[in-house]
Amino acid sequence: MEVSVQREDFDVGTELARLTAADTDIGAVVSFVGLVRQGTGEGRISSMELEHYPGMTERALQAIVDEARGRWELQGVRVIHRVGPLVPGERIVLVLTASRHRHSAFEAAEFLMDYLKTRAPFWKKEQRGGEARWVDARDSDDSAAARWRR
Amino acid sequence: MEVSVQREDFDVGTELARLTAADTDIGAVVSFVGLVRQGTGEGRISSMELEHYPGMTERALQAIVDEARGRWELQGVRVIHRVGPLVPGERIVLVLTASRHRHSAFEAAEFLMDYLKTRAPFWKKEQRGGEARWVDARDSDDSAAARWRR
Amino acid sequence: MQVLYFAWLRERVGAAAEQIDAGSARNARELVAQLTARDPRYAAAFADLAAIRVAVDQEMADLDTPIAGAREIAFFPPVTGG
Amino acid sequence: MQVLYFAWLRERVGAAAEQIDAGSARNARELVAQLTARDPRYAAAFADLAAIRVAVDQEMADLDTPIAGAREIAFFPPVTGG
Repeated sequence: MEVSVQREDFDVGTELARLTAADTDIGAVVSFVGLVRQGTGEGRISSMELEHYPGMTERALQAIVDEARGRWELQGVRVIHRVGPLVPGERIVLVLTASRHRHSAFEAAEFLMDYLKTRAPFWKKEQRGGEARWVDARDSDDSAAARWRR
Repeated sequence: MEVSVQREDFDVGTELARLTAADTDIGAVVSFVGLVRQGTGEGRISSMELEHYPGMTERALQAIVDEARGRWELQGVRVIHRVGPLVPGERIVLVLTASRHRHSAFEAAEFLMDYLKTRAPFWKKEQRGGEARWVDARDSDDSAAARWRR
Repeated sequence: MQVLYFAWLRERVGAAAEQIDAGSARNARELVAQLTARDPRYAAAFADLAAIRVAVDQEMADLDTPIAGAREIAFFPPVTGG
Repeated sequence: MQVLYFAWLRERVGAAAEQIDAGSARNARELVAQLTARDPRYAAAFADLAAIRVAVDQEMADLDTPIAGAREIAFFPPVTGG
């Protein structure tokens, strides 16, 4: 199983051990963990809600993983994205890439995150004080994803 | 404590939780884990021994961490490098970087690994069949580190 | 066909999903035109078409992608996961 | 001063550390010359100077770094950690 969308938290150590257990030709594992940032001052958030498109989300994440596997020689890939209510400091997303050499693992992990940010159907709604606000998409995420176009 | 040189294994989940516990303004954590590769056929290794230069190793690793902190805005950094005997599949090294945004965390982690590979006094001796051989330094590691020169 | 709405589009339309007869609409843009003519809730939700993304049968598409034979059309704002 | 050897240099010299009077040696290169004149073990260990790295008082240095006042000189092959 390469892709999971779930409400529960994940443990990076457990996922890493699982990914590397069967293969002693893995030399490098890169992980990315995204967390809920609290922000500061007026912008401080108290909680957020992650909405997604069940069915399409899993398909979109798997398509992104398949694209990464076509571009880099990877011994293993794992993507977990949480949905539902989350508070500052909580983990949102995990990307793990395993390869023989470190550069492929680093590039593939960054690619997966850039594509996930712009292609996987998730939406964040933040609670600030008593007010709820849908998070706007960021241009910097679009340009990060555009780097990989070819 | 940012830098450890130790014989014992480490747990990435524990280290990550420790690094992010005190700060709810961290949005991104990147980890790199290096593992002992078994290799294939004639080149198959049965074990390796990691030698280091006690005292200088910790200083060199801390200097690399300080350099990374000067180049990127990092909320946290952690480096653990194991020494002593290791078998294929075992973890050798952990680098963790925490920052507000993902690109800094990715870049800093890759920088730390490139510098660690070329500047920290560790030496690997591999056992293949009955034969022991000191691992040669790789030109590709030198050119990876040279990318960051400025 | 099944039409789905997510995030603030869902809130403005006031429904997460509904069964709609697409009638003569050949693409998502024409479907939107039908909906906005039907009820002011849709007109409010689809006021800024540049802010709307479309998926046809769970694949990213655009407003001009043909929808003939499609079973599921989804409308949503640009994604903000990760 | 304390002189340290690591990895295959340690094996060829046959010692991990030794107390050495650097005498008139102004830098690591001159110290190596003194050692190789003293015993064939050093000549074997230091045969290929391009393969030797040097640290002076636990800082990366090179063969021409002055060693006056240094307490600890280390010789080793290029590093292979990570």
